[in-house]
Amino acid sequence: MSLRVEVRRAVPGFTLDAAFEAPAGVTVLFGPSGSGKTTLVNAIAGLVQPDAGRIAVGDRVLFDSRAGVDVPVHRRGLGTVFQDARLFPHLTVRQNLCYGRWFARVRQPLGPVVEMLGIGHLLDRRPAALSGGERQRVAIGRALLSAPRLILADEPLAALDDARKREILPYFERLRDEAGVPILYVSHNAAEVARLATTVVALEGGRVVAHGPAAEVLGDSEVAPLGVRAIGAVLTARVARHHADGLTELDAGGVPLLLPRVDRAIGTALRIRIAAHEVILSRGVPVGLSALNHIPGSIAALRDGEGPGVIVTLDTPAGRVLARITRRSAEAMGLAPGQPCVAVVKSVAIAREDAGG
Amino acid sequence: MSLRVEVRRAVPGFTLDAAFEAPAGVTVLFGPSGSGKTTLVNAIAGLVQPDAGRIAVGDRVLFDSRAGVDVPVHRRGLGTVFQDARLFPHLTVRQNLCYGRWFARVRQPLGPVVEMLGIGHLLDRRPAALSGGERQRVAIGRALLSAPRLILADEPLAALDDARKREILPYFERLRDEAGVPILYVSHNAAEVARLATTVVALEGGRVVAHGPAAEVLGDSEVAPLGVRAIGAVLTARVARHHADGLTELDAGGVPLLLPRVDRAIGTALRIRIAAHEVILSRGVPVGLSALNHIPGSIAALRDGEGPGVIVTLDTPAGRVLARITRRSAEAMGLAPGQPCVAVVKSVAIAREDAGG
Amino acid sequence: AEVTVFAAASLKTALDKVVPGYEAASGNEVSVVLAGSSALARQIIQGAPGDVFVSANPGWMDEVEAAGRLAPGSRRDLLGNRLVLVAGVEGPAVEIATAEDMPAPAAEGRIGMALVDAVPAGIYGRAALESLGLWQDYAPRVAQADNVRAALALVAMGAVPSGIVYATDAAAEPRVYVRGRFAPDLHPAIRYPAAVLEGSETGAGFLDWLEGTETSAIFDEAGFEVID
Amino acid sequence: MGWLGPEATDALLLSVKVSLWATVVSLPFGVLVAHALARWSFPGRQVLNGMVHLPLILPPVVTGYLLLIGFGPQGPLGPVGGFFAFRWTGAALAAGIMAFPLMVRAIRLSIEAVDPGLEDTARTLGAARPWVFLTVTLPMILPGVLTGAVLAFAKAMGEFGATITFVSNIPGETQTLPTAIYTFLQVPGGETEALKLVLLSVGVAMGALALSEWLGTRVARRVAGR
Amino acid sequence: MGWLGPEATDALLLSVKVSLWATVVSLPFGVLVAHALARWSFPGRQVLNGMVHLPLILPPVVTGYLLLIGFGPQGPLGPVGGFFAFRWTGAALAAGIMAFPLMVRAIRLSIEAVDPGLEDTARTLGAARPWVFLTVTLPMILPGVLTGAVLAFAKAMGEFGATITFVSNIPGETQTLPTAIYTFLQVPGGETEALKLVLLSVGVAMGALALSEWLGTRVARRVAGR
Ligand SMILES: Nc1ncnc2c1ncn2[C@@H]1O[C@H](COP(=O)(O)OP(=O)(O)OP(=O)(O)O)[C@@H](O)[C@H]1O
Ligand SMILES: Nc1ncnc2c1ncn2[C@@H]1O[C@H](COP(=O)(O)OP(=O)(O)OP(=O)(O)O)[C@@H](O)[C@H]1O
Ligand code: MOO
Ligand SMILES: [Mg+2]
Ligand SMILES: [Mg+2]
Repeated sequence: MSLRVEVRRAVPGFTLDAAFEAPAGVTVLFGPSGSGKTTLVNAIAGLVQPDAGRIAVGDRVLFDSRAGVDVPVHRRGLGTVFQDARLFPHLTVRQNLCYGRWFARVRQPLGPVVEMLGIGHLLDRRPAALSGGERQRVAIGRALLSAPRLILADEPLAALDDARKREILPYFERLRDEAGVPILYVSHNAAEVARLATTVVALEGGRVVAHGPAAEVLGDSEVAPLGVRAIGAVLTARVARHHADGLTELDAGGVPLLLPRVDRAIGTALRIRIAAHEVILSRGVPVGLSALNHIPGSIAALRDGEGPGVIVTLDTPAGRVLARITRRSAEAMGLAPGQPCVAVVKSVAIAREDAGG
Repeated sequence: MSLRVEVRRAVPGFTLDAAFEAPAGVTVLFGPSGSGKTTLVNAIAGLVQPDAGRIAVGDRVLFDSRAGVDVPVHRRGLGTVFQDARLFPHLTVRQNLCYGRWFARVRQPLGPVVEMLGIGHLLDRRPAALSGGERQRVAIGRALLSAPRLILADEPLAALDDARKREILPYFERLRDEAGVPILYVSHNAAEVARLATTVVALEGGRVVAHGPAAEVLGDSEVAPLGVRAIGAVLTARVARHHADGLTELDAGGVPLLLPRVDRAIGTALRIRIAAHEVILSRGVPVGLSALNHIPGSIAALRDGEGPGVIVTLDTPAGRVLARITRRSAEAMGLAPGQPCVAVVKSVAIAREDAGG
Repeated sequence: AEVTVFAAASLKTALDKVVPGYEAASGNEVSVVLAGSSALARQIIQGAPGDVFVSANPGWMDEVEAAGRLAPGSRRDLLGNRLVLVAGVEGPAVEIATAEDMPAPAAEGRIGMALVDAVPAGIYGRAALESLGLWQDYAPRVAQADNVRAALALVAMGAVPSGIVYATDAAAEPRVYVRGRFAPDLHPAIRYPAAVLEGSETGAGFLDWLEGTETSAIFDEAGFEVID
Repeated sequence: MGWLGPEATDALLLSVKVSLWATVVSLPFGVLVAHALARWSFPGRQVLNGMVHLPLILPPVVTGYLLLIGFGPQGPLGPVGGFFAFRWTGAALAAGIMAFPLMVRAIRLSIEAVDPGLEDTARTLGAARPWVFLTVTLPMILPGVLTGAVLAFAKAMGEFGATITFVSNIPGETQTLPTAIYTFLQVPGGETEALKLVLLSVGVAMGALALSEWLGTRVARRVAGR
Repeated sequence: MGWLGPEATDALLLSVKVSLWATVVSLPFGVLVAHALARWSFPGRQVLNGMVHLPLILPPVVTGYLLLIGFGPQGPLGPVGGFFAFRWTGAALAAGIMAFPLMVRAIRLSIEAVDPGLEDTARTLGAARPWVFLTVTLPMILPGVLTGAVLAFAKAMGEFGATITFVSNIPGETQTLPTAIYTFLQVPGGETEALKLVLLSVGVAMGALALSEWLGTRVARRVAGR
């Protein structure tokens, strides 16, 4: 099931004019504040009417200005999580959670969601007695329990602390991988984008400035929509072994990669992200270093980055790897296209947060 | 001017019982969702009355349950920025900004604040026509313009994108360094904490679980209040040179450190943070590596971390440096206390975001 | 000079005709204040600035007198009235002296009357029915309005088949038919007392004019009994 | 209630009955009309708004007359006139109509205070508009509805002009407290009796008011979750 | 206004004057009382609330009677009685008192809808409570205040019972449209004249209502920044 969006809407001082296709998986929508992300999400939800355009989820046309289709909001079968939690103040947390379930095609059990979100002790409270983060967690649970065909999440984790973010992200991943529910996810956070995104859509001033599979958009050193720090490669790897010392070995095109235990069955395909700024390049295979992962390859391109940096693209058996190093280092090392080179990555630098299944 | 807080307040299901002293500079209050940060901020602002305690800014007692002092909210002279922007919906952005100024002792000019926050084009709009991030920026400006004696910021940047965060953080720094206004800053974000914090107060379940100068609390491998990824060392360094290739050289206790250009005068003292998970250890001085920064030292301690990791504390001329590596690497390298060892840090890994003045 | 006349509201039509003549003759300006007798009486007792009071009810005039608000010796009974039975359907008018005389429309459905314990027309009507020995019978069927005009309106609009009102009201309402006249001895005499209010300089002149022959004709035409 | 005398007791009980019915029956309409005025846009919205307010603007007697004409044998509503004419039901109708603008205004204001974002959210969660209304809007406006209901009840307890004009004063059927009070005020020396009834009526309405304040605070606290 | 006749014209102008004064003068008190009831807690709050609602509960005639006695020569308010007794000012007083509960309720509901968080924020920015009220609360409740004012005006235009009982029905001084209507209804054949006045009164009040709806939408849009 895929989402196809083509929307035009003008308000004084701002025009949204965006078209993109979001295949199954998570499509992350990002862009600076005021670029129209929320407006776009609202248009898909049916809460604002586009001046013109077409919105379809799979075969189901939700809106089509030419055909005169405009499916009512409650029939769209979308789960939304807004920037502000928008909990129903008169209902307890439990009742808030069950709200969408009443109307849902499928009644999921409350338990797993409640546990995953760590809100079991809050069930009988009312929203006013929750902290900001608690509120947002309940809102996420409420949307999940409505068994939606598409989830629209407008910065759902913005108000959460890192520990909670790490707890909740896997659930979005599971949704993506298991339930096949497409997710349109607005986020400012590079780690979230890299971890979740199947497809990336970058908005700026109401227009799509970059759009494509996450690996491409994020791995393209020319498109740095999240800022320099977000550049990185997304690789596909399989779980090869679980070691006794708590490390998991992945096989990325024949290159072994070690990272802290990943609870996935052997053989599972994973996507991992290696941020360009965390890669150290070495002319030979380094010795006596604490970093465990060495990915040999050859330099495909050298491109000047922002400031004093250079972005080096390495072709390796595991796929394209990007490294951001200083121009000074590049010169000192005499790097040039075609040269062999080893990407050194600390095992723990391929952080769990940046590795998603 | 320092803030002294000693507050007890119980509501059903939650008791806040916290005491700390915040010297001049930025005191970052952090802790998981629901730990009582907002409640504490509200108590200082005078918006909730503690059951008992004492709150003083410098010589000025704002609240003292024993002495019966309870300065009215509007006399406390505090600037607040709340999680939700709380702009006045009936006023334009300009009027919102000027609101606190009407009552302020000092009338700051609007211009610099407006420019810094990038809200010049919004001045005549009303809050309802702003995006979430735009709203938060206006709220920050409004608080700044009220010329407060103390700024209370409850996750002021949570709703902002990275680019905006990077733009606004320096203003908080400037406030801290130039205006001498103490800031109590609630944040979940490790980078923000490291960059801004002079003092760190960690709350959990309404209690202070860690408290002290930022360098100590963040550099203590036993206190990992922000989660494993937040462990790191905070070092003090001076700006030594600005190189022509865009790098700035710092002098940290004799050790040269290179990082992308820092716009500070030569001789300025800076605090930089080296996250433990970004440090690679090497037995000798490495050659042929793109990482420019090598900090030699000797191992002070090896401590088992979470999961398959080990945290290595290194005594170096620059100060204590922490490294988080895998147990496998530690064993393979035969690391033991007393041994010499080099911390390898990519120049760009000491990111601007993590370096503060 | 000005003359302020406090008068029971039911006198409006007649007074409207009387006033221009008086104004022309005397050069005084007249202001007629119309309301229920009870309201007017209370206001006069509380010091309302007036010159003449014409009440539809001797009881309220007594109250005003007891409060010392009347010019001594100025009180007199100005007018009298008759009670009639009206109905929405046409038919001959009979004199009612006994219960058997009651016309057919009164035998069924509700009977519109003014409040039988409070408003003069209602009080007189109830007295008449009691004298006829019909009260027990009729009481449950009585629809009491807050004034006699409203009672008449009930009949005029067909909401009730019959009603007991003053002859003066019946005369001016084309949609109702007088079907019976109650014998005057069935109830206490219907009297409209009038008096000059204490301290008034112009009141006496107007009151005298009210008793003049010109006005008598007007009152007579309106259906009142002019009392000499 | 021996000290009251049987007529006054009847009047009291009748007043309470009439006012309760007037309030309860008109409440759903009040909520509906308030919702329509606050959130829908349709042709004739202004006309509806004006009509709702008419009883407030007109002297009560005129409203009573209009009802009398409307439900009279020749009136457009003549066919159902029998149900109301000279019966307590008519008194309830008159009281309900007189109180309607108060009820609608109170409810409307509280509907306008509900964040439309919450209603939007409920819709995205699958609730059709009527469901949104029942499960989100209505519970959130309960304090306003309560206010509207109590205002209407209090007004109904005091309604006199329209009631007596429409259904007259028939002891035990349409003689409410206000008509009884009026009756006493019409006769010299009746003030003491009238005062007794006034106190009675004030007592009942104040009781309702206090109850509503108490309930309102509780409901508001529940709704706001405080 | 020739077709109206001088008396009716007088009554119309007087009604508008009386209603405007009643509304304008009572508005500050209405806002104050509404704010007190919505946001302060003090002993006697319930009593104040009850007193404000009394005119709604009491039959208007009783209210008028109480005013008559209260401002009478022997009444507790006798000293200022001269200012009100049987003058248009008294009519305005009666109308204002009768309309007061409506005004207070409308304003109170809108105050209760204001997020206290905004008021808190204003306080942290240095505004003392009165300033907070003037600069934050009041602008935000303007639609409610407007509603309250127009309700009060409409009610004042229709007020009859209390007015005629308190200040009588003196042409040119206290004869308002409703009392004039009453007068016409007292005489046979007066219905046509009465109807004319009714239409007039309805026209004025509806005009005010429409104006307020229009203004209210504008103010609300401004306040919500939409
Ligand atoms: N009702 C409105 N009238 C005028 N402009 C509006 C209105 N609503 C939104 N805008 C403008 O539309 C633009 C897009 O807003 P939107 O809320 O979609 O941004 P966003 O990308 O979600 O930002 P953020 O990351 O800050 O939430 C902004 O410039 C905003 O000022
Ligand atoms: N009115 C209340 N009644 C009961 N409990 C409350 C009330 N207000 C807050 N709490 C509880 O107090 C605790 C602290 O809340 P607080 O808002 O201070 O947390 P926080 O640290 O700011 O969280 P977050 O990071 O999510 O904003 C929470 O457990 C919350 O549930
Ligand atoms: O004028 Mo009266 O007092 O209704 O009989
Ligand atoms: Mg947004
Ligand atoms: Mg908080």
